[in-house]
Amino acid sequence: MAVKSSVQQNSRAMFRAALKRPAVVGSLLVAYILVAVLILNSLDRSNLWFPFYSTLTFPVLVLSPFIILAAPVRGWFKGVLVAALLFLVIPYLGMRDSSYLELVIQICIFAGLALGLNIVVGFAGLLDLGYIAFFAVGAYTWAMFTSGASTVFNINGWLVSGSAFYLFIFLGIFVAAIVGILLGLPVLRLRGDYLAIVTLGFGEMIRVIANNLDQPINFTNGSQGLFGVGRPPVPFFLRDGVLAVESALGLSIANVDPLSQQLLFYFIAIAIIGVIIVVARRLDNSPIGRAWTAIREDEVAAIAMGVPLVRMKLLAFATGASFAGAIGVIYAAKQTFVSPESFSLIQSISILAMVIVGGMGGIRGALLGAVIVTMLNLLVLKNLSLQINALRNIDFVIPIINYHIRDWPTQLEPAKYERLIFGLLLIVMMIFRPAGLLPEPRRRMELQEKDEEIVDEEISSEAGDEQPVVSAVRPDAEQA
Amino acid sequence: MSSLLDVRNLTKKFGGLTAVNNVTIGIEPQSISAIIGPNGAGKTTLFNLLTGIYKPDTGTMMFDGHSLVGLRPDQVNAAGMSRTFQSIRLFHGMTVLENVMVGMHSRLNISLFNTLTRTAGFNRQEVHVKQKASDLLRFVGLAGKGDEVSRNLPYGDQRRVEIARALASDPKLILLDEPTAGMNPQETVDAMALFRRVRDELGVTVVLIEHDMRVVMGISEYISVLDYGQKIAEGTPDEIRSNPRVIEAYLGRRAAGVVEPETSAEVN
Amino acid sequence: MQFKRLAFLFVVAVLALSVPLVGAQDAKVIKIASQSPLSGPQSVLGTSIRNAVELAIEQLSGPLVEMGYSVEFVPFDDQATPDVGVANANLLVNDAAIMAVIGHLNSGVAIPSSEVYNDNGLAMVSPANTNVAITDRGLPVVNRICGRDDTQGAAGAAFAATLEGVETVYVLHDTTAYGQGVADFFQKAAAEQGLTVLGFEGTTETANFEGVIQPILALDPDLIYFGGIYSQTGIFINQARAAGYEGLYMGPDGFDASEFAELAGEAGVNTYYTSVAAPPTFYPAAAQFIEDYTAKFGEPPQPFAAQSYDSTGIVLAAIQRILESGEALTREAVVAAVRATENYEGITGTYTFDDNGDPELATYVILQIVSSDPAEWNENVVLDQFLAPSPLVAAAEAEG
Amino acid sequence: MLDARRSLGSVSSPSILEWGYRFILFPIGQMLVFIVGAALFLTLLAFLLALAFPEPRPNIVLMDQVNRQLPGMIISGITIGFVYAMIALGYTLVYGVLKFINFAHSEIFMVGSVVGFEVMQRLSEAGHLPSWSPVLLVVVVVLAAMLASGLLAVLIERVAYRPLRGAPRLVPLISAIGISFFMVDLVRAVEAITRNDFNLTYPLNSLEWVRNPVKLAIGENTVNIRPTQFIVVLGAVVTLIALNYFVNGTKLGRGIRAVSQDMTTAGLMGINVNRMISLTFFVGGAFGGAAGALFGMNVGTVTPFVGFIPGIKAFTAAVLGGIGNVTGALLGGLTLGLVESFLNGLLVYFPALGQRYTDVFAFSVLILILIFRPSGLLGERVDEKV
Repeated sequence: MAVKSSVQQNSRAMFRAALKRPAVVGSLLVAYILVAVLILNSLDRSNLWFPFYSTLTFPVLVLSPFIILAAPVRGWFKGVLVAALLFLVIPYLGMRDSSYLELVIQICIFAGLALGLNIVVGFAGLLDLGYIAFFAVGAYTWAMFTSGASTVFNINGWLVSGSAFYLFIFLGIFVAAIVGILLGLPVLRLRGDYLAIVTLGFGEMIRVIANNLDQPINFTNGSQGLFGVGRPPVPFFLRDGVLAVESALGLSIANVDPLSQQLLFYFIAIAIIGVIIVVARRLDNSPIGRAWTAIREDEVAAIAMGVPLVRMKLLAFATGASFAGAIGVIYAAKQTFVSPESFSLIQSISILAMVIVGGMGGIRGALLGAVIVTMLNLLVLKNLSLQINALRNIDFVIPIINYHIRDWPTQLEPAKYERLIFGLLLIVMMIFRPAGLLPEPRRRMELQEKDEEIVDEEISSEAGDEQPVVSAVRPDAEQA
Repeated sequence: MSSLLDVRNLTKKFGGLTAVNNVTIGIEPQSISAIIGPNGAGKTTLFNLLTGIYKPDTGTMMFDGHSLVGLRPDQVNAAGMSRTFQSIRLFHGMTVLENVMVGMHSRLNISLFNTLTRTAGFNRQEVHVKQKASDLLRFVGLAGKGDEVSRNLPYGDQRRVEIARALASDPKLILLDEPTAGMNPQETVDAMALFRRVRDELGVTVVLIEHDMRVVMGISEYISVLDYGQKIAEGTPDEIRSNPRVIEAYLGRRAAGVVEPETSAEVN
Repeated sequence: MQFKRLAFLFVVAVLALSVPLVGAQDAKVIKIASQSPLSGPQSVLGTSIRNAVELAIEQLSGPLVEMGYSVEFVPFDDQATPDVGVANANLLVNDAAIMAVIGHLNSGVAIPSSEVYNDNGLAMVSPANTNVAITDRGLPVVNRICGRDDTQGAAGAAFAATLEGVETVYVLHDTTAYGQGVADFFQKAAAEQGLTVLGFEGTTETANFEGVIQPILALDPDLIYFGGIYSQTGIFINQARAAGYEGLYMGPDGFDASEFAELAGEAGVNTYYTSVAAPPTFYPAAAQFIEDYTAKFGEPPQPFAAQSYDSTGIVLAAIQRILESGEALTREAVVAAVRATENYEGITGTYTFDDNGDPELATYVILQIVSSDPAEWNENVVLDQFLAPSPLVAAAEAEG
Repeated sequence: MLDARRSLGSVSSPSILEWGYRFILFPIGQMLVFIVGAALFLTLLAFLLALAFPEPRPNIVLMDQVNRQLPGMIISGITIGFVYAMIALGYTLVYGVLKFINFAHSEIFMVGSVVGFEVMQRLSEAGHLPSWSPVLLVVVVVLAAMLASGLLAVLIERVAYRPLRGAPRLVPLISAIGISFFMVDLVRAVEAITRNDFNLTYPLNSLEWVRNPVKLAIGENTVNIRPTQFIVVLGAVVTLIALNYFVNGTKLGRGIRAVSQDMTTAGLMGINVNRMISLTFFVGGAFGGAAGALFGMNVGTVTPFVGFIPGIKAFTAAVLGGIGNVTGALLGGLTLGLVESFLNGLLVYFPALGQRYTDVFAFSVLILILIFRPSGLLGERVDEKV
């Protein structure tokens, strides 16, 4: 017995030691990705269980960068793996099934928004409930100048061609940042909850204005929305590349042109996210980032230590807004349609949820939040409905309990309850992982000292009475 | 003889309560001064007025030849006056070193372009900032504790971090608000030595609010006494010790057993 | 901790692979998808679209089944949100068995989603999108069997001008692409007909219309036109009458739901509405549809349900034609066959598509509500009806 | 009136007169002052507007229109204003105690309106409606909604907020958003299964007394005041007075105030903090429920989605008045209701703007007020003591 258990212990220790060796972990990672790709490659939509398998496997693949980055392997190896994933694996899967590409582009769009909001809420601690407005500004900036709707731009022939797209990304950044500063200037001296309601108001105002700027002069085509928004031209080498891959791998791609277009958006989105990540990291790791953290922790102390509060808050607001502006331009071009409906309060809230689910204040956290929430909405819950529907179509019977899926009432179809499931997940998440899935180290520390935190929070959020609470709990803070 | 800080006829009212009433104080360069007075005397309010957190109703404040009236707290800090807080207000989630680095903000060349492109100048500055913050931590006696999260430090060390943070902006004058509150006798002695070194080695003028008379009498060269928002006395420690009004303000009332009124405006 | 997670996920992946891929379906499956909001405030209408498609597949796929095919139904929830609609569109174009989409409810969702269908050559038939931009973009895959906002709004205005004592109108809309679109066309046509338009206002309010009503009472119009959907317009008239409004009330086909009677109560009686579908009394088949629908889903069908039924019927008939002709069943063929639909006899009318996908001749009827009892909704009186050609057909006629 | 922050002085048995003044006359007077003040101010603005733009559109004399619309605008503004105020109270009470925005409060309101419908519908199905007196009917419906919403609020606090107490501020916020999504779909599911429909119409049309509006002749115009508008205002006034008494006149109320001032100390003084928090949620929730039922009776039809807009507006009202301040919620609600009503009534005459800009202007008012009074109309100064 004793010998056996010691052998057991021994093997466990060996296993643990193996998990620390880069070579072992590295090959595990490669195997992991390969397995996921093989599964996805073997799946076919005609398969009854397709939704189930794709729901199980695709998230595993999309989440792998987070695992790769956390794994104890060399830096260059991580880089190679992530690059292979982004530039080989996902494009390949996208060629087989473009819905994966669409999903990843959507993830990138939301990731960009989450990273931008993370600067405002996570870094600087400013609760912004109207963040989607800047996204709208970016989207409209591009859409107004290319839409086929009868706007003042179209009538007067002020439209630009699709190749101006890259220029407009910069314009989107610029315009959104200006709007951010203009909105921020009057309100940034408001605190916490007041700022929240005012930004919420701004978000709604931008939407209402977009909805109504078809009169007296038609800028936005009002509630009808701007359709036929321009797209960047697909470079010939991309299309040729797709054709080459198609013939090399023996794939049969039904529509090369839309696929090349999607691939182009995919690469643009990846590039933008890359830039955003670099910018966010550099900001975080600089005097500006430290000033933001200081403001988040204690505004009064920060300003007394020489941090110009309003200027730094404006900078956070404008930076966050500019990310959303750039993403907005891409979104408008990808959707080819922009209407006020896309920029509702619910969207602002779901982006906030991404930031918080992932772990506020950290770049990886915001990315993870975006990946998870987007996949939940657009892949997992969708596929759940599809799976049940597929089973119903063949009158599937659950073996042991002998239940006919067909008997499941249509009123309870999962497709109808996506928000319910999402809401439930949010609650459960917050109760069991309140700091998010990948908490930023600072935040994690805060949570360890819960009791003190609430006391501090109260003081800083409440104006009226200051000291007594602290002195009641902290014996060494004697008042003379 | 020109004062570094020259406050005249400063008044601040909160509703019906005059927290600071027509106070005139001058602080000499390179001195260590103390402002004392019973609870609710208006000492912290005076600090808050000086550092721009409150706006005075009337009066002038000249610092190093410039008026402080109407300046924001960050501008006051940039002008060369820095402070600590009575209830320690460190950035609790940040490391000790980061706290001190934030204190340097007003002395840094901050440009979005440099930050994003990581120019050589930016990198040099970051190295310098880190170096200087470590130096300051060593100066206050916290060498090697830079990477600790500040909330995990013992109380006395947190006070030292606050002083290092305040010194980071190369101030001409530093305002210390009850810097030894809550310290044990040994820590208090060490702290007094630190204040002296701040003045002697760094040449920073020190003004402190203090209740501990051993500290006040032990290190200050000049003392102002506030009571009910008014200055009732000033002078050297010896003069203050024997001033009858001061004795009345402190001992008299306390001896008579009068409970001090809790005023809502003057907090700390 | 990170490594543990890593190892765990690896195990999950291996397990997933090791489970045999069971239950492959036979190849002769044809799938029809629907896209409509199944959750959120508009889910009443969206669910009704979905249900009607399901019913149509059940009832009308007989000929295909006889040819050895099984027809399956795949409903999608577009949440009335463009992003979700487009994401769904991308999902469903990748299922090669899906041959056509019936949808959407909201033009704002239909327009971007149809770009995806068009890119991938997937036929779409819309039962509900009356926005002019749906077909005016000239996409080969997009068809609709409902009327157009421009024609419907104009028809309403022409009729309003004939009503005795109507000189002033007040136009409201719900600020959506549908409601505002049709209200805008009504407003323009009304002005051309010589009516005075006292106001043109949008409101997103869904429950409390008191603020909206005040200026209407002060302006005292002869008729209110509300471009919107019954769930809003029914409540509105109820409150407006209670506040003392005594003029006439009119709206587009968004009024056409028995629920309107329930929401509006007595206040809704005598309301006029235009519709692109004649009531079931004109088409006995529709009465059967209502009966079957109610029996299957336990509730009466909503507006656009009958049109969804017909849309599905058109698609199934097109597929049947392809199979009968011996051609290969491809999406391309379906797109062409749907567009080539000629004189399809549905429960809501007879349909032929023009080159833009509009029905060549759409029936527009003007009805008046007779009772506050929802059960008597189908008794509503047809006051006027006419066939309006689609813009392409009208233009051709004008030339020829 | 409802000043939760007033000193914790004793409530030792005051004389009847004093009691009557403190808990009945004073609150009613305060409400009157708010209503009359806000209405007068807005009326003045409306007249100034009419003077500045005598004929904003051809054939429309703005002054005439203003005269014609004034009574109606004021009445509808007060009605919805009281609804906002009652919902805002729920936000503000919870904020006062926990310093956190209960975003799920709009769904508590919604549940109140749905429960109100269910009770009334069941009474109607049982044939009780015609025989019951209006007062009894309204009291039963409102009390049922209050009870349901109050208990729901307590449950939500137990499940979704209590485990998070002490977490960073945004965490309970997200949890509240989760609750909000969850509740909407849950109610929808229940109604879809039991009634196959979720447009829930109160069975009011069968009631004689509801159908007859009070016609009020003002000059040459008549204004219709609907009985349900009376019910909303009366119901709101009665419950608000009751709340005032509860918070300021009872021992439990004192406990709530103590907790809201300083949770730790209150706990040290032997007050059961958790119980007080539950109680606060119950009271706030009950108010939301009452508002929901009254709102439902007034507008006639409710849905599971009905909470969102009034919720946002009421939150705005709470902030406008000064969040955490109970009197402020009342003032904020009435102000917002009246501002909205006036905007709706007058923007129509400016063709370039129109009612669709009502929310833009309403939010602008809020932003302007916050810029000049950063903590709301009655909020305390934000000068932080250092």
